[in-house]
Amino acid sequence: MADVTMVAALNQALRDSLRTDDRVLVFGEDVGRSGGVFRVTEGLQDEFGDRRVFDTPISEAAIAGAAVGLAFAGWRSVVEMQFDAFSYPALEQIVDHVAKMRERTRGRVDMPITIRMPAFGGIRGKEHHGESPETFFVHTAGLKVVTPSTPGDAYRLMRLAIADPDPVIVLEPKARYWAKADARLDLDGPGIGEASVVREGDAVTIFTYGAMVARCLEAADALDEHGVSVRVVDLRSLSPLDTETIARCVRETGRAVVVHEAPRTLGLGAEVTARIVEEAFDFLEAPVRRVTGYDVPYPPAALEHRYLPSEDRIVGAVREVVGY
Amino acid sequence: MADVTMVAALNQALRDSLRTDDRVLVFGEDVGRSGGVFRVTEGLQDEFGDRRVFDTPISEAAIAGAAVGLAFAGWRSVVEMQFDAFSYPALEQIVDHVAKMRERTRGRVDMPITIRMPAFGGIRGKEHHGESPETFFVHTAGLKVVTPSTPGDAYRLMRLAIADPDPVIVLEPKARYWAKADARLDLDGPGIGEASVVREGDAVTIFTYGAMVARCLEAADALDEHGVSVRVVDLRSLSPLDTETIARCVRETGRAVVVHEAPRTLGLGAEVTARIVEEAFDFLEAPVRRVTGYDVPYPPAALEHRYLPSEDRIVGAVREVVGY
Amino acid sequence: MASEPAHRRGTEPLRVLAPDGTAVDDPDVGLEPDELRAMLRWMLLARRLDRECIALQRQGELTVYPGFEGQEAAQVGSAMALGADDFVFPTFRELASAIVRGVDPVQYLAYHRGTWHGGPYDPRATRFGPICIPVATQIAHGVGYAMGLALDGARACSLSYFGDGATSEGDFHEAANLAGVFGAPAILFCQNNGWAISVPTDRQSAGEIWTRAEGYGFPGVRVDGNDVLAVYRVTREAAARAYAGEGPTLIEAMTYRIGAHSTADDPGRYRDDSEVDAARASDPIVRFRAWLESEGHVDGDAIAAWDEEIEAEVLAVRDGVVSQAAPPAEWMFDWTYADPPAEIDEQRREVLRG
Amino acid sequence: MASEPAHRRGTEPLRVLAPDGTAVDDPDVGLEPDELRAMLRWMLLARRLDRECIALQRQGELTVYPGFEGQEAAQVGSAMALGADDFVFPTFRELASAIVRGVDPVQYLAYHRGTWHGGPYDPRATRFGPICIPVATQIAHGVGYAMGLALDGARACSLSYFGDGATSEGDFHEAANLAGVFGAPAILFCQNNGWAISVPTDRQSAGEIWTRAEGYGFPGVRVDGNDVLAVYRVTREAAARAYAGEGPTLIEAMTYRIGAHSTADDPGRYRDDSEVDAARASDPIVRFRAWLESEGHVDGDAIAAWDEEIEAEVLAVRDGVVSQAAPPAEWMFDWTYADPPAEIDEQRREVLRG
Ligand SMILES: Cc1ncc(C[n+]2csc(CCOP(=O)(O)OP(=O)(O)O)c2C)c(N)n1
Ligand SMILES: Cc1ncc(C[n+]2csc(CCOP(=O)(O)OP(=O)(O)O)c2C)c(N)n1
Ligand SMILES: [Mg+2]
Ligand SMILES: [Mg+2]
Repeated sequence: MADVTMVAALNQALRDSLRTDDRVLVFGEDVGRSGGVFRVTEGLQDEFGDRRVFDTPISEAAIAGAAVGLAFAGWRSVVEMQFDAFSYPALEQIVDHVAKMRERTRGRVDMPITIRMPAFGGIRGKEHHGESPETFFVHTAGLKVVTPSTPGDAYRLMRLAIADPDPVIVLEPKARYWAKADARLDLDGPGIGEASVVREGDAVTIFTYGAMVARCLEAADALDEHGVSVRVVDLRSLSPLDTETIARCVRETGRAVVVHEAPRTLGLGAEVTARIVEEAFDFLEAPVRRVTGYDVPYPPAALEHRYLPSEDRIVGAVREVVGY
Repeated sequence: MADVTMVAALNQALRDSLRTDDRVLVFGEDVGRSGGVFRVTEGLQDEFGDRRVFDTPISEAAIAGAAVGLAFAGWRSVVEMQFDAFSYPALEQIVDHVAKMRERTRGRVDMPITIRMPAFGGIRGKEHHGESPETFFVHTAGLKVVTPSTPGDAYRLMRLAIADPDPVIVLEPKARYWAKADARLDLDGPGIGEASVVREGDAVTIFTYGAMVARCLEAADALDEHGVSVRVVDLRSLSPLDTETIARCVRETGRAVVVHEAPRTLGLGAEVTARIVEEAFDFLEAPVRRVTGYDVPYPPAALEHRYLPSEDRIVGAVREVVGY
Repeated sequence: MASEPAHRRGTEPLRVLAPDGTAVDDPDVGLEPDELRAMLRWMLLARRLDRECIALQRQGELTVYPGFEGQEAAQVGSAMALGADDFVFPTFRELASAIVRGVDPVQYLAYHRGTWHGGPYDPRATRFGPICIPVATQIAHGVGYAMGLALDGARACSLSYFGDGATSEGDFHEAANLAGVFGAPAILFCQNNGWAISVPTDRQSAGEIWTRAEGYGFPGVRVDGNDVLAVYRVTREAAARAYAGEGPTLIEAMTYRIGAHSTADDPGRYRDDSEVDAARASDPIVRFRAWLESEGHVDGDAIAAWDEEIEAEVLAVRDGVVSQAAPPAEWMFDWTYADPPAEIDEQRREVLRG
Repeated sequence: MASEPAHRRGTEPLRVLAPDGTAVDDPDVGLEPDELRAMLRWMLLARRLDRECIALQRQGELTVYPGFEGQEAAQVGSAMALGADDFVFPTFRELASAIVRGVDPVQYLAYHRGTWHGGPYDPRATRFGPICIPVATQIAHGVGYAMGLALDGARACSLSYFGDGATSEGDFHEAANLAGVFGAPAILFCQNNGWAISVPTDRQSAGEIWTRAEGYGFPGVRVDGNDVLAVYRVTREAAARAYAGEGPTLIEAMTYRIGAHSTADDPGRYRDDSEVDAARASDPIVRFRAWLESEGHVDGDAIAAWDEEIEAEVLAVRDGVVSQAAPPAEWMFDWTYADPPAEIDEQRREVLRG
C-alpha cells in the first residue's frame, strides 16, 4: 500500500503490461520521447525501447487503423488519443473496424486494442479538452468502455483492458490524474462489467463514474449530516453496464439519481434510467433525476464550475428525489 | 394532392429551395452529374448548373468542413453523406465546428448547413449501409436532427432544414424512399421540434420515427382487432425532442413503448424513457419497453429481418406493457 | 471517334506490352511459361466469374455486386507478384485477386449473397483481409500490419488495394504518411479505373496520384494497369524493396472500369459510351493473349480447353452460391465479443423466442 | 557545437535576406520605407506581447498559452501580404497575424483568459476566423470560404495557417485536394517550426511538405520563414495567383519554435538546447532589423522610441486582460441555437436558480 497518483498507477499498469506480454505496444502522439502530455507514459520508451513505445504523426484515424492491422499481425496495441475530442477523427476506424472486426471475421481475428484518452473536464482546459465522449463509444456495439475513479481502479482496469481480447476504451478522468490515494496496485477487485457500491446508504442511490465519484461522495457526506442516507455506486464499466447492481440498488433504496459530466440528452444517465425502469419499475418510488452537463457546448474555463455537476446540484437533486 | 415517392418529394424540396434562395448550394459525392445513388438530387445540376449543384471528391470531412467555410462566406450548404456510416469520417468537423461555431462566435456566424443522408436499414444493403447514427448527432449540442416518415413530411422538413439558421441533420429513411403516398408538397404542418400523433389510441403509446412508423401503424391495426387501442407518435424531430407531446401522451395512455432500429443501448429509446420518467412518472403504469435493434453490429442482409423490430416484436411488447 | 478516358492523359505509365500485344520493353519478368499460362488462365477465369456474378445478381441470387471487368490484369498481376507470406487488404472489388490468392470464391461470395459480411473466408489462413467498404480505411490496416511484420523481422510485406477515388480520403493520406515515417514494408496499390462511381478521376484530383509518393518520402510509380506483365514487374519490385527493408511503394495502375460501379449503378447517366469503347481497345486479356500466342506459349486449342474447364468451375461456384442459405439468427450475437456481456445473451434469447 | 534543426535539411528555401541581413535576392518586394518600418514594428510588438502573455500565464492571469517566439516573420510577413478583403483561418498560435490584421489583442486573449472560446473577437468584422484547436480542421474552412469567394466572383482569397504536424492529418489532405479540384483562391500556409509538441518534423513525415502540392495539382513553395521579406513576397504572389483565378498555393515557411509548445510544456524532456541556440542564430527580427539599418530605413533612436510605445501598448493590453471577468453563466446557453429549444431554456433557468 502506497500513496500514488492516478498518473503513476496508469504508468505502472502500462509498464507491467509491457513487461508481462512482449506483444504489447504503446503508441500515439507524444507518448514516446516526452512521455505524454500528462506524463502517463513517462519512462516507458527508455525501458522498452522505441520499437515498442513510439511517437506517431498527428493522425488519429491512422493510429486506430494501424492498431487494427497490428492486431491482424498478432500485436496488442495500447494507443492514446491525446484528448477526448481528438478521438473524433478516429471514429470511423473505431466504429467500422475496431468494434466490428471480430464479428465480421466470425471470431477469427480478435481486436485486443486499448484506446486510452484523458477525458471529461474540470481542469480549466481549452475547448475540445473537456469533452465527455462516452456516449459515442457506449452506443457502439463491439466496444467495451471503462473509466476509473481511483488510482487502484486505474491500475487494475488498465491491466484488464490491455489483457482483454476485445477492444476497450479507457476514459481517464483527467481531473483526478494528480489526486493521490492509498492504493494497492494489483489485479484484485471488480473487473470490466462490474460496478461497485463505494458508499452504503438506504434512502437513495447515486449512480456515477469518473471524476464525479469523488464529488458525489462529498455530497453524500453532506447529506448524511442532515440525516439522508445516500448510497453511491461507481459504475466504472460504462459498457457493458452492470445492470444487475443498478437494479439491485434501486430495489433496495427505491430512489435514484444519476450524475455525469456529459450533456444530458443521450448521456449515460438516459440508459441507466431506462434500465432502472426495465428492471426495477415496481420498486421505483420517485422519478430518476439526472444531474449532468447541459445540452450546450462545453463552456470556457471561467464557466466550467457552473456547467459541471456541483455538490449543491447533486444535493438538491437527492433532496428532491427523497422528498418526492 | 398527388401520389409521390419520398425521393420525388425530397427532390422537389431541394429544387424549391434552390429556386427560392440563390445562396443555397447542393454538393457531395455523386449528387451532381448522376443525381445521387438514390436519385434524390436528379436533374438539379441540369436546372441550376454545376456551380450550385456539384460533385465533390470522396472527402466527407472536407465536405462538412467546406460547408463551414462557405457559411462564413454567406452560403447555405446542403451536403449529402452518401450513406449513414459514411458520415463518421466527418464527425470531427460536425461536432467541433458545424455544431459549435455559432456558440463559439457568440452568434456572429450562423451555420445554416443541412447534412442529408440516407439512413437506417431495411433494404438488404451491405454492412455500413444500414446504420442508424442518430445517437451521435442527437447527443451533440448545437445540432438539430429530423427524420421524415412520409413524402409530405420529407418535403416540409427538408425545406425547413435548409431555411433553418442552425445546422440540421436530415436522416432519410432509405427503406421508405420508394413508398408512394398522397401528399401535399407544401410547408403546412408540424415543424422542427414537433412530434405528432399519427394514430389515436388510449391504452398505450408507441413512440417511433423513420421507417418504423409504418410498421408500428400496422402493429397498431393488428392490435386493434384484438381490442387494444394503440396510439402512435411519430417523433420526427429527434433533436430537439418534443418532450411536451411525449409527456402528454403518457399522461393520457399511462403506458409506453419506444421503437427504433438503432441498437438499444443509448439508442433514442433511452432518452425518451428518461424524459417520460422525468415528466410523467406518476402516470406511468408499466415499465417502458424498448423494441430496437440489438447491441451487435448491423447484420448481413439475410438476417436483417431478425434484427429490425418486426410487427410481432412490437405487438409482443405492447401486449406485455398493456398486460402489466 | 472514340474519346480517350481523361485519366489516361498525363505521365505515360510503365509498359512491357503495347495494347496490340507487342513487347515494348523486356518481357522477361521472371516467370516460367507455365506461370505465364496460369496468368492468362486466371484472367480468363476472373472475367468469366465476374460475368457470372452479375448474372447471379440479376437473377436475385446475389445482392448488389461490384464488377471488375477491365481490371483483370491489375488484380491478377499484382496478386501473383506477392509471396505466400504477404498479406492483402482489399476493397470490395478484388474478387480476381482473391481467387489468385487462394480464397474460395463461394466463401467470398457469401458476402454478396448477403449471408455474411466482412471476411466470410478466413483472412488469416488465406492472408487476404476482409472485404472493406468504407473507402480507404483498409490502407491503414495494411500499413499497421506491415509495421507489425517489421517488428517481427519477417521477410514479408502487406499490399493494400484502393481506387482512384479513395485517394481523396484523409485515410489514404494518413496511412501513406505513416508508412513513410516508419519505412513500413507496405505496398499501396491504387487501381485507377478512371471513375469513382460517377466522378471521373480528373474531378477527383487535379494532380496525378503516383506523384503523391514524393510528399511521403517513398517512390511512386505509374504503370499500365492493363499490362499484366508490367503490373507484375512493378509489384514484384515493390515487394523486393519491402523485403529488403527499403520501405513502402505507391503503385498507380492505370486501368478502366468497363462496367457499372455496381449492379445498382447505371453509367448511362454520367458516362459516354465512346469512352468505354476506347477503353475496350486496350483490353488486358486480348493484349496478353496476343503476346503469349506470338511467343508460342498458348494457342487456340489450349484456350478452348481452358474455357471448358473454366465453364465447369464457374458453374460449380454458382451451385455453391445459390445453395447458401441464411445463417441461424443467433449468429448475430456469437462473435461481437469474445465473452458476451449479459445483455447480449439476453437479446440472443429474445431473438430465439422469435 | 550547435546542431541545425533537422527540418532545415533538404531543399533550400527561397530567401531575400541572409541570416546576417544582407540581401541575397532583390529586396524590393513592393513595400514603401514606412511600410517596411511598420513591418519591423509589428514584429517587435508581437514578440513583446508574446512574452507578456507568457508572464501573464505564469501569474495565473491566463490559462495555458501557446507562444510563437521565432515565428514573427512568418506571421507578420504573411499577414501584411494579404488584402483587406482576404480572410484568415488561423490555428491557436497566430496572435502576431491577428494583431496585424486588426484583431484587438485584448479580445483575442479572452480565449486564453478562459472567459470565452472560439472567436471572442468578431471574425466577420476582422476577417480573421476563430482560434482553431482541432489540428488541421481549419484548412477546409479556408478552402470552403475560398470556394464561396469564387462563386461570388470576388477578387479575394483565403489563407489558412497550419503547422508541420497538421500536415499529417487527413483534414489537411482532403482540404488541399478539394482546393486543387475546384481551383479555389486559397493559400495553404504551413508554418514549419520544426516541432509538433515533442515530435520533430522528420518524424512527422519522411517527405518535404511543400512537395505535396504537386500531388494536388497546384504550386508549392518552400520559403525561409524567418525572412520576412521572402515570406511577404511568396504570400503576395500566392494571393496574386488567387485573385487572377489561378487557384491555390501551398507555402511551407521554414521557421522555428524557440519556446515551449505551450506554457504547459517542458521542451527539456525531448529537445536539445543546442538546437535552440542554432535557431536563435537566425532570429527573424535581428535579420530584418540589420537590413533595415543597413538601408538606412531605421536607426537605434527610432527603435528605442518604438520600444517605449510598445511597452505602453503591451501594458494597456495587460490591463485589459487582467480586468476581464468571467461572463455571466447564462452565456453558456445564449448562442447554441438561434432560437433555443425548450430544454435549453429550462436548463438555463436551472443554472440561474444556482
Ligand atoms: C467513407 C466512404 N464514403 C463513401 C462511400 C461510398 N462509395 C462506395 S465505392 C465509392 C467510390 C470509390 O471509388 P474508387 O476509390 O475509385 O474505387 P472503385 O469503385 O472505382 O473501385 C464510394 C464513394 C464509401 N463506401 N465509404
Ligand atoms: C485533432 C487533434 N489532435 C491532436 C491535438 C493536440 N495537439 C495540439 S497542438 C499539437 C501539435 C501541432 O503541431 P503543429 O501542427 O506543428 O503546430 P505547432 O504546435 O507547431 O504550431 C497537437 C498534437 C489537437 N489539438 N487536435
Ligand atoms: Mg475508381
Ligand atoms: Mg510545428
